[in-house]
Amino acid sequence: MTSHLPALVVTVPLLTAFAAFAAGWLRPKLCFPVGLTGLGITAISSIWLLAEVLEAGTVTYELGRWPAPWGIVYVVDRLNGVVLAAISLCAFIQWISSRASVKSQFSDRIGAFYGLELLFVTGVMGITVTGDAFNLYVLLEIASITAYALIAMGGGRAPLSSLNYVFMGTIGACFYLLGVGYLYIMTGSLNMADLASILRGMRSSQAILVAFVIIIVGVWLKMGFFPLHGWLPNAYTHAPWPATTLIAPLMTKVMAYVMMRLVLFLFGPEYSFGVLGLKDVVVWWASLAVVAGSVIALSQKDLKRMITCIILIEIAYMVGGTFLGNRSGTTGAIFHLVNDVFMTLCVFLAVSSLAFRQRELDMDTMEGLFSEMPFTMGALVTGALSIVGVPPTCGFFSKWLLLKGALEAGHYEFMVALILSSLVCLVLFFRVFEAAYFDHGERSHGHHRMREAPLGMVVPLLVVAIGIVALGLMSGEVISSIIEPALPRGVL
Amino acid sequence: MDRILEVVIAKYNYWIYIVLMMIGLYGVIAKNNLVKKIVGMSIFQTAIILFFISMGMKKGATIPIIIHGQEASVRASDYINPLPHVLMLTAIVVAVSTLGVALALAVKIYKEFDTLEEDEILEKIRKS
Amino acid sequence: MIWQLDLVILTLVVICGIGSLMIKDLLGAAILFGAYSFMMCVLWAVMGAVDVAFTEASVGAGVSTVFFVAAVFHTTRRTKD
Amino acid sequence: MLIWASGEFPPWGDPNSPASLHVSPRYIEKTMEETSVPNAVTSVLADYRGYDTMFETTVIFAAGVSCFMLLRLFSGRERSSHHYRHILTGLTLRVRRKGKQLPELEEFEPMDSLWTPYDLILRTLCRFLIPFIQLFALYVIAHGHHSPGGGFQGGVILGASMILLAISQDMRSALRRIRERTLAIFSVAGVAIYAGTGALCLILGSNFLDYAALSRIFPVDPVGARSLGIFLVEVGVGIAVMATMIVIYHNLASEGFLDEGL
Repeated sequence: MTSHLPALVVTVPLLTAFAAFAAGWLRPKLCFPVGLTGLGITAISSIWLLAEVLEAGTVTYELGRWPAPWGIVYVVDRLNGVVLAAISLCAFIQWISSRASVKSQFSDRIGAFYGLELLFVTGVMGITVTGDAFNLYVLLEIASITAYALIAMGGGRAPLSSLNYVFMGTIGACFYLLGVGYLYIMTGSLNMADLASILRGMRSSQAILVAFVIIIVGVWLKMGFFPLHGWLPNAYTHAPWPATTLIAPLMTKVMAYVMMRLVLFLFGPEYSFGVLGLKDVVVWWASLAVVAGSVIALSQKDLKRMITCIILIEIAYMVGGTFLGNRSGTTGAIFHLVNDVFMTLCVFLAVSSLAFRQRELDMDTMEGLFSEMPFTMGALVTGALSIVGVPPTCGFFSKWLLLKGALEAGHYEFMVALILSSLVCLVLFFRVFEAAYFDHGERSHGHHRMREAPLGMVVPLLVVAIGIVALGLMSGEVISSIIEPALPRGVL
Repeated sequence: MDRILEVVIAKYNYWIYIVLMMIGLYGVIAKNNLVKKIVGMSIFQTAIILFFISMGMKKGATIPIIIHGQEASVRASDYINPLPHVLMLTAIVVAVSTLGVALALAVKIYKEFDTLEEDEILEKIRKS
Repeated sequence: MIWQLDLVILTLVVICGIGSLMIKDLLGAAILFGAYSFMMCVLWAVMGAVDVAFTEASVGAGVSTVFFVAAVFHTTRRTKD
Repeated sequence: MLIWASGEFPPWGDPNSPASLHVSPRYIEKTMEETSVPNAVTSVLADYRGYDTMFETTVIFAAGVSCFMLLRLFSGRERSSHHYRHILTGLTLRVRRKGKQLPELEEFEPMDSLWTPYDLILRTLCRFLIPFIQLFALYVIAHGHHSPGGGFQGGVILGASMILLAISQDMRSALRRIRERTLAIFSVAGVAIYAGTGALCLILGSNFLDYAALSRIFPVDPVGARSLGIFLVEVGVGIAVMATMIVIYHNLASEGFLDEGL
């Protein structure tokens, strides 16, 4: 059975999605447990897969038993093994915690909603695990189409934001597809490993250069990297909570993973960093994006919008870290990706359970929340400290690595941007905590005391918060045993 | 002159697809009406499909269905490359799915705001 | 494969594409988009991609035009550009 | 930039370009030997790159579910606008109203859920056409091994025939033929046939989607089993695509009320 694990991590959520959708028509009560089982199996098998990879090295799975350049293969190495485990755990935790809000918001179309969520998970898992450039496009479209629909379920402006996302996302995916076409016409292959070995001999080709640029721009468009981020804050802000908590931690991170996969493995570090000379430009640009993201985040009043803007900053960290092109910078970027899945999940879940009790999320309505919802706020503090980068949490270690990488590469502007944005995050969250901690006693009489969020939301939240701290404490082992060996040899 | 013509004949397919792509991109970015934007998006996608199909083309080859009775001696150069066709079948399906979702969103937006012009919608949002 | 014929169809494709973006009536745009898809399908059939052409004829020229018309019918034909 | 890059491309239609030399010859030369399907596009689509196709079907399924979720309205909410038809000229007017009834006029008739178009020629012609279209669609699905076509195209045509029924008559009679619930089950079942075939191969001890494993339960040799697997998969795709197309159309054309069509 262990040899089939790479297929299982994708097909189990897929089959569960069909089961959940059918259950929505026949017996709506069954949707939740069906999905829970499916995601549970997925999480277990992806962790098992990671253990397998750590023990035996890269695992390759030939779908339909066709060998590599002809058929589609799944390749799991350390890099996507760890990303897979993070994604599946995140989806599992989110599934448990979103139960109550899904039930209250989508009672008449619960099967469709759960089916789409599971399909989304299938899409992102597939993107992570696949070793075929075109298969990645198809899975990308699955993840995107489900994300469009899930986002558009929010009221008011949500359909418009979602349609904007449709346009931007389609253009991004088409750019990616076009780049793959350029690669195909020059090499005749679609398999990533095969492509990488052929491209090694084609360093000076213009068409490959154009393909590289188009693909990276397409992926950035999907990631919401700074000048191309227009769709992101609106889409995530207006989406309904159960959708945001699933999409926000996963979608952009997976695209960041795709960028790393392409830059580090498909084109190879020598090409991406060496031949082009684009490296320094991109790092400068990422520093600019970090600063711009901080400014955008500072100008927000709404809590949900603020935390979506923080995603912009995190994405810019990852782009910058990857393109620093040295060992600690790249390690930092990968570790930050894994951390960021959990950090974002923690913050979004915490805010969503605040929102579950209280519709309006302005700074003014947050007074006295610490005494009313201590566990939720505790988790929010943990997540926020991790985003700011305070030592026992995992965010600190990845930021430290990024800083070290920037210092080694001589990119002082990236260091400045990093420290500046950490301060900005501190200010942002401190504003929230100040409002929430001090009970001014001048509350309007309409403001009744709030209860702690339901148990189904608090427990997953606490698990994530503890996980963040634990990941921080174990960061040494994680980095040295998983992430460092994952890097290709070309990264110095 | 002959040389230029040769280059044009060899490459015009690749140029036309770029023209179509630019038309589509213009439609998505510059148009104000949402349905027009969706049309632009579809044109953009079709242009890329055209690019893939033209690169699978081989001169002097026939469609990639093996002729009956010749199964024993199949030469690859006699048949057009089937792989881009397969990829593009998938891409067409993706395009029509995106189109369906986008149109559903447009209908939903119209129900909400009573207009399909983007500037009017933004105006209405600002007022409320 | 006759390249003159190819060129004519390509020109028609471009004209239909521009037309469907320029026309000031959404129903017209939908119909022109159908024509565009059909031209595209002819082009692909000429290039030997019969399966793709078949799909495009049924999907692009058939079903997606119907989707467009249905959506336009339930929204509005008016457009400013 | 794009034009600059195209300067390096092999000329159009060149049989010796890397795109047609590296991977694809094997597809063409081995398709008969390995899958016994002469249409190389079908064999690559459903077998060599069958995994792509499974997700392609899933994309279409996701789009159907999305349209359903975005537009479907269950409660008996009042429609925001109603259509009236001028009897003499055949013009259709749309009247917006909020709860008020329009005065009953002689020359206008309301196009509500009971209204049916009565163009005799159109109705009869479509009645005649639809069975033939459906027959052709089934042929396309079944004959995809030897000629252009296959599950997807056949499914679209089959779906289009039902859409034609909904257009030419009215949506209610189309919905009487296939209920919404049936459509939903069909679309799930279609994709599940595909994924289930793959999973069956997994259970039979081979890799996912390795149709050769089917020879263990069906009395055919491995190559024939691949052909059979391709056929099974095509049928699944056809069913899923048909149901999904109809679902999308119904939801788009009736704003989610599923009562009147175009």
